[in-house]
Amino acid sequence: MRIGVFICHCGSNIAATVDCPAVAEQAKGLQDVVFTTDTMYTCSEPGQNEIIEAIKEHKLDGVVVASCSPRMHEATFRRALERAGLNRYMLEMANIREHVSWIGKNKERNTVKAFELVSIAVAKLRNNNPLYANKFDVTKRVLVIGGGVAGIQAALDCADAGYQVVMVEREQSIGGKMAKIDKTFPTVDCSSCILGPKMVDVSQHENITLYALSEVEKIEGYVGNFDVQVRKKATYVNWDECTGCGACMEKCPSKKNIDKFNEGISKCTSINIPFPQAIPKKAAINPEGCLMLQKGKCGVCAKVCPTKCIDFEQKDEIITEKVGAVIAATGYDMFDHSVYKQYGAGQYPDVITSLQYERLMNASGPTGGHIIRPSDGKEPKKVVFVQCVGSRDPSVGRPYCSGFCCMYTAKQAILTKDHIPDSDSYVFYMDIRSPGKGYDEFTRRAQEQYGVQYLRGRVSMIYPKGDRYVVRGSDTLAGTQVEVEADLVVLAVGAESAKNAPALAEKMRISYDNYGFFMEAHPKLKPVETNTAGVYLAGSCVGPRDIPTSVGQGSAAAAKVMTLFSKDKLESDPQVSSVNTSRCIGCMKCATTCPFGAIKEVTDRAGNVKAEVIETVCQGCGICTVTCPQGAIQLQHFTDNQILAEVNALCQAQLDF
Amino acid sequence: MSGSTGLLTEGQDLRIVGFLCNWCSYGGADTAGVARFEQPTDLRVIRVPCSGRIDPLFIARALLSGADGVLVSGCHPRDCHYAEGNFYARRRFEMLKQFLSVTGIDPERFHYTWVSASEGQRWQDVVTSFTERIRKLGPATKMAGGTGYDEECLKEIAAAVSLGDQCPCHKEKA
Amino acid sequence: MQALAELKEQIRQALPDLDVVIGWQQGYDALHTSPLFIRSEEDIDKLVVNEFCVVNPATYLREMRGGKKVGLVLKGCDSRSVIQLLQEKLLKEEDLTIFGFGCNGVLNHTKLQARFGDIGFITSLENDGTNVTVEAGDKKETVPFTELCADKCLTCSYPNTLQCSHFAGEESAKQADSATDKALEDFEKLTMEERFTFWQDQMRRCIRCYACRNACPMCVCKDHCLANSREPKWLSEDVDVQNNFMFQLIHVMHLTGRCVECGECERACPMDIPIMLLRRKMAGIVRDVFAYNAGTNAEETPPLMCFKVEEPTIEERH
Amino acid sequence: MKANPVLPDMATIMEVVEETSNIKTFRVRFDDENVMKNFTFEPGQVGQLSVFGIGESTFVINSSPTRMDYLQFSVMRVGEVTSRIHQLKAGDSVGVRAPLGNAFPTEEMKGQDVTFIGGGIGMAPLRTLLVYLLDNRDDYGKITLLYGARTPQDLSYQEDIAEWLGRDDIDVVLTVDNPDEEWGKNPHEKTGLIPNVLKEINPDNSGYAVTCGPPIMIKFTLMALNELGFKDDKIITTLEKRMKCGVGLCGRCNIGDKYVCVDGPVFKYSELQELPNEL
Amino acid sequence: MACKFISHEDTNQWLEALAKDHVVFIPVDDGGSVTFRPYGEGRKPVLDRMPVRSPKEAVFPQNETLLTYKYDKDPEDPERTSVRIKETLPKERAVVFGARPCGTRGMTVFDSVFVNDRIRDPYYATRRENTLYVTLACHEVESTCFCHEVGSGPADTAGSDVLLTPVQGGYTAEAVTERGEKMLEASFFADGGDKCAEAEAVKKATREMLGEAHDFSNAPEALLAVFDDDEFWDDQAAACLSCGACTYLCPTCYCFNITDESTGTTGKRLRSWDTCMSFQYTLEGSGHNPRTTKGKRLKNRVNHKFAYFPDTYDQHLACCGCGRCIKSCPASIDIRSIVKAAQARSAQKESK
Repeated sequence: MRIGVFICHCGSNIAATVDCPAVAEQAKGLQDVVFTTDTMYTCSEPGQNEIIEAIKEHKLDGVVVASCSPRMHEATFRRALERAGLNRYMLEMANIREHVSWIGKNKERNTVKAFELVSIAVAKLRNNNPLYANKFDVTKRVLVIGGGVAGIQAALDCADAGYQVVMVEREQSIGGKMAKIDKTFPTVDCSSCILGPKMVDVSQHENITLYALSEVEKIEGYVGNFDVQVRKKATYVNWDECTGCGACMEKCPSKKNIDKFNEGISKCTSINIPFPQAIPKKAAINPEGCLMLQKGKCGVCAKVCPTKCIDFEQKDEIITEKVGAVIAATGYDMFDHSVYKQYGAGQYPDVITSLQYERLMNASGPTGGHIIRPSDGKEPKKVVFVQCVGSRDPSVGRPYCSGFCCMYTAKQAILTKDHIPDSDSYVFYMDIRSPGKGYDEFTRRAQEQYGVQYLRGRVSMIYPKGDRYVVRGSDTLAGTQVEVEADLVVLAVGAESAKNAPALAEKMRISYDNYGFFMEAHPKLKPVETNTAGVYLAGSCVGPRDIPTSVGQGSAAAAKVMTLFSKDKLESDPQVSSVNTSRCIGCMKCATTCPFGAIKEVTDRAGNVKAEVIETVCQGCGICTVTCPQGAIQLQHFTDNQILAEVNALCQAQLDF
Repeated sequence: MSGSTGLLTEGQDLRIVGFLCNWCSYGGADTAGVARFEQPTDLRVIRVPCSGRIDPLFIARALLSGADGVLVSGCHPRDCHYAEGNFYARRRFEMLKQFLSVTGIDPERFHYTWVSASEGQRWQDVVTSFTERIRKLGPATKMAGGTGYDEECLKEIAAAVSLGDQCPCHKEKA
Repeated sequence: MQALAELKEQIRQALPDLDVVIGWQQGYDALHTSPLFIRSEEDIDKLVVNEFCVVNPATYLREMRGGKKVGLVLKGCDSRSVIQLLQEKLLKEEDLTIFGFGCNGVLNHTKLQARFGDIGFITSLENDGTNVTVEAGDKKETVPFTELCADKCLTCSYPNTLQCSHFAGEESAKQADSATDKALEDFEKLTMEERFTFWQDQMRRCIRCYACRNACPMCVCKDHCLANSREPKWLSEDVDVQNNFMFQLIHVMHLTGRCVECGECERACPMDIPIMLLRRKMAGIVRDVFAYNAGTNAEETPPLMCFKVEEPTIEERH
Repeated sequence: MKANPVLPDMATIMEVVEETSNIKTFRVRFDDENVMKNFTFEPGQVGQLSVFGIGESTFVINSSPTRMDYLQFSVMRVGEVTSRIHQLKAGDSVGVRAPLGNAFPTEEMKGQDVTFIGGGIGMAPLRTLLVYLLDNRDDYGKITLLYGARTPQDLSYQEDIAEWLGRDDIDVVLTVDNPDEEWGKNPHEKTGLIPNVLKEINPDNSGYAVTCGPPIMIKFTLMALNELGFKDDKIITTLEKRMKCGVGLCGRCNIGDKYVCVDGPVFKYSELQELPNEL
Repeated sequence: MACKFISHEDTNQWLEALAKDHVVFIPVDDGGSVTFRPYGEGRKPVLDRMPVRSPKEAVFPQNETLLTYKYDKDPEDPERTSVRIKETLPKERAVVFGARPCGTRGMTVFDSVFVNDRIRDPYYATRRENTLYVTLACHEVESTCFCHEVGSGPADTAGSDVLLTPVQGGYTAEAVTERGEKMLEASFFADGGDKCAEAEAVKKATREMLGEAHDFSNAPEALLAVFDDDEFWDDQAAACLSCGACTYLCPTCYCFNITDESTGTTGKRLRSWDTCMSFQYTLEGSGHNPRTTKGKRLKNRVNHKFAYFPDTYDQHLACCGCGRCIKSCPASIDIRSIVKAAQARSAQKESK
């Protein structure tokens, strides 16, 4: 091997405390080194050219640059090598700036250290091999999981950019939580008026295929080439024929089903379209309530259906889709407030959740927008809102702040006054968290213009008194115990991760936190990316988000997908693990410890089990290399022999000659 | 000691080997450098992608072949660039750490910790205190190489053997 | 012996469905047994079960991967290695038939040798379970069993074969003589320097024959051991203290959470190097930190093959 | 035998020829001109090439003793030593221990037809004998070469082949398993497995057949030669084993009580049949 | 042969004197097992047991540096690198004291292989020429002893320079070679007198303890007859663990490996004991291995000792009957019974 060593002065950054010419001179004695020099700025244009010329003139097949951190300029020098016709992986760097010249003033010691770092680099380089990237095609279709506002935004952006989108929605209609909300804060826009058109766009966009009442069963493959299996649940209605006329709903005799869309505050028929603006607007039968499916007799809907699209024999269907990227926008679920026994949550009919209250206020809700008490249908005159139910409460395992409850509570209190002008509203809060454009002004408006009484303190218990409820809490500002009698109590329930989020995360091979929220690749710098290439995140599946953030993330994730799809071929990083099949005994321990599912079991021609690395999935961490007792699986560019060469260069005594 | 350098005079730097993951700790060491946090010069860093790549046997190899100390650092638990590397690493390192005492190698000569890319200050503290610790322990006793016989004894006898360098078959080839 | 007759009968019944049954047979003298590979009826009568059945038959399982139906006559301690191999999915349970019995401990040849000059000089040996009477040359001595048995028998908690398909004779009621490992405890009374010197002296004696490795039932890498490889090259061919010790550390680290402490490595060592000190130390650490005892539960995951996000038993290292 | 049979002589690489994607030919000269001048060997003998720090490996000397400008070794990259040898460039120092082993029975073959059947890297030992025969052309009868490889790009010694094709005193037939578009345009370019092409050529069976190549090819070529009626003691092949010392001491290259490094590598088929079955 | 006598006390004096200008290898208690270590302060010879390691290592050490090399850079032009190599022939003069006749007899196998008409291995030859073997005849036997079955015996002198026989108060000493005779000129030796008869009685008694000898003379033919009998060999090798204990401790096993071990720009070419019982021994670069199974490997070991060597060197068996391979085998495999089984098997085949 013929190695060239370049010692960079970095102006005086290195040269001030390292004797660069001496290091270059010493390096001449290292094995396989045929050329050494020291330059003022190796990373500069002339510095790089010097490398390129030296490679050509001295027929170098490897280069060591001793300069700043490889985290700074490794890419720069690799490109320089490539320009000279060398493989980029034939470069090693010795960090003599951040790790030497900048942290010590003793020039003699620094010089010794710099030289030793160069010797390690040379020792490793002598064990380097050229590595080549594999190229593979990209399937330019994207899977969007979840049809809430974040998913809708991502899907529309991708579709508008010309890419095929497959959207999978667990519920019967897309729209998510936003479709249930009456008004949005702080503008008090009609929620469904702004979301509705986007939902329609989804249904009508020629690039979007929508699977509602469906779930992702399995995801295999890797970035650019995922194979997705979608389970389309049986609806017992042929949706190709269903016009959404609603005749079946009118005649269905089974009317006692819990209306999930209305958060259980009303009942619905077994065959149902959840709400008038539903997308797709198709009826589906809830098999648990259907007399025909349960008892085998009824079939009224089939008789009245003008298009004869009822099909009691329908079964779940598995559909396979090929996509190149995945956006997870699975949103959140409401915290189960019934844990708070002291609030009578789930027991007292007039202690309801904030989302139930939204449905009560909504003009298209079960009450037509009239706020009434679920117990007796009377209009409440005194409404108490309790904040932080399932938020910031370690005792129920929810130490985090859900972020948006302060704002929607203020909104609901304001709307209450609008709906019932002679009503009084009280809010028990811990802190008012209202960062955001116009948010704080909005909460102040609630207090100052709408006279909402804000009491700072936790509610300790709620108990019925006559047909009203006593809300007992503390007012920490006044330092007293307070009791407020209320006609209706609204619990501002926090957000938690969607049910089955961990299971989905496993399918996507991404990580999730202790609460089941998906982990972003970096919380600050890669907020919509994951550690699995080609899988992106949007909206509240990462943690509670309000609408504008969710929409923004939807677009951000779409932008990431478009960046990915802007290339026709992807290159896999060749710094991945590789199995020496003649050493592998097929114990598959490597596959057990691989965090990315990048190792699969194969059988060779002789029938022996061997491990095989899926290069495009492997991220190059090297956990497998340490796991493998035979040293059969080696992380390229960081093989045992390469690292041992470095250790030996440092520690091994040289033989006397 | 290491013959790789003729510049090193006795009684100066100790031989401390560092294994640092690329994403956090190597970055942390860079950060310390950028901030000009002064550190002892004894440490020599080997960069690896992840603490999960650091085989405890690398550490053993270094200690057996003459390192006075080995310092290992990765991303803080939960912050691994590869999600799980440092979780595996932590178990592996802990086993080695507790095991070393039975071999007669002072476990104090091996330290593992977690430093993020932003913790330049912390890196300085880690390097400084570890180097001080090794300085206190002094240079490690070296493992003997040799033929399986008592080296000292052989040497003495060999000196007494009359054949010496005059042996006709002992010739050097250029 | 009742158990032996029963064992033979059980094997006779099962043999038609098995490719081989591994047990022990009389060796070249009264003090040695050798592994027996029963393939036909007539082999069955060669089976012996006594205090010299030291070899762990499970060691041969690594050669039997790939669908062979194997029967094994196993002591309690041996059976732990099978469980560990099952746990690591290196074997299939349906391929194995285990013949168990109650073990009352085995004798240690090194200890016999240390006491009576050379093993080859012993002319007769009687063991009544508590005392052993040995005749060697003109010497005749009676020694408590515990002074001559294998170290592992002193702390043995599994005298009866675990997870066996057949059990012969009565269960052994043998109790561990001590919960702690005295040899290791004594060793750890030495200073760090003394320990270092001790291993230097011991490793100087090693001839790198790899009997320790090859006798280890958990060393499934077989012909692909790191020690014999140049790609990667962890060891030099120099048979010196450094490389010999490095090999021991490789073995110990590769056995972390896997070693069932059967003691075969040390027993196989022709130089009688007490390498079980290293393995027992590591097994103890694994027990302390992970509350894990290798080879006792096939459903568990070895501790280095998994992790916890929070490790309550690992002190955070700053 | 030299005073120290395991001590190599220092030599320098004069030239490196890239034969195929994984075969390189190295031309070396001893540093000591006296050693170079006095060096003799016979076709078929082997040498140990060493790269200090990596180790030694055995290769046939595939230059001919009739041309002593340099010694030539062809090296296929398969393991650690051969990979490192492949990294060597002109001017690099190596060690050479040669000649070792036995040689082709060139005396015995005089006056006879000789058919060469080579596959892949197995062409190397044939080349030395072939060049030797051509340099003593009058002593031998008809010479036929059948040389095969997987693809046209895997055929080594292109320069030699071009020269041989130009001569009218040697018949050259080349064959590949996987032809490319260019292949087959010339009559000497065949497609198919060596044994099949051999039967097609149907050489006169009274002479010698010398064959070398991968084990599976040898096996079927020997069968084909039998079928064609060649005599067992006129079929010659070379064997390869893992060797270390090359001088019959270290013990690993034995087949029964024969050591390939001393009693071989050249064996007649009749001798092979006498050996115990341990290939 | 002259028979002399040396008392126990004088023996120590003699060793002391020898150690002045020789490395004197004596059997010592080394952590519980008896190995050969250089005589020195506080080291007493242990002579009542057979050493675990064989006396071959005094002449054929486990690691021998064949040469050292150094890559030199031209200080003016780093592109110019040259290699220097240095032959490292051994220099020490040595005495091996207290080996048993079987172990010393092993050296005759080495002598045949390493120094003959065809070749002279200078490393071996130099050490052998510079090493004297003072061997101790046995007066006790073990269950693994079978020297009498391989053409040797408890007082065999093959390979030795001096043979000692234990008698009351000391040893009788007989010179076997001229060099041995010179040794016995030392003042510590007295005339043997009636001790010589005592010694002869000891030898005779020991030989009698061994009993009748099995006849291995047709072993080469018998082993060849079962060469292709894979079932036989797989069966014999079933218990084998493929470790190297038998071969490394064997006084006649001489197979070795050659590897380069480098440190930076210097390094050495090392000859180390190798074992034919290991898979790697015959593994070729291509991945092909002519001896993949342990049955095939065991066959090679047994054949080498009982067939190839006697055939090639027209000599006695390459087994000295010391029993180390049996005693040190973790699976208690007995080479005697393997050869006997082969003899029986081939006889059975013949009769069919």
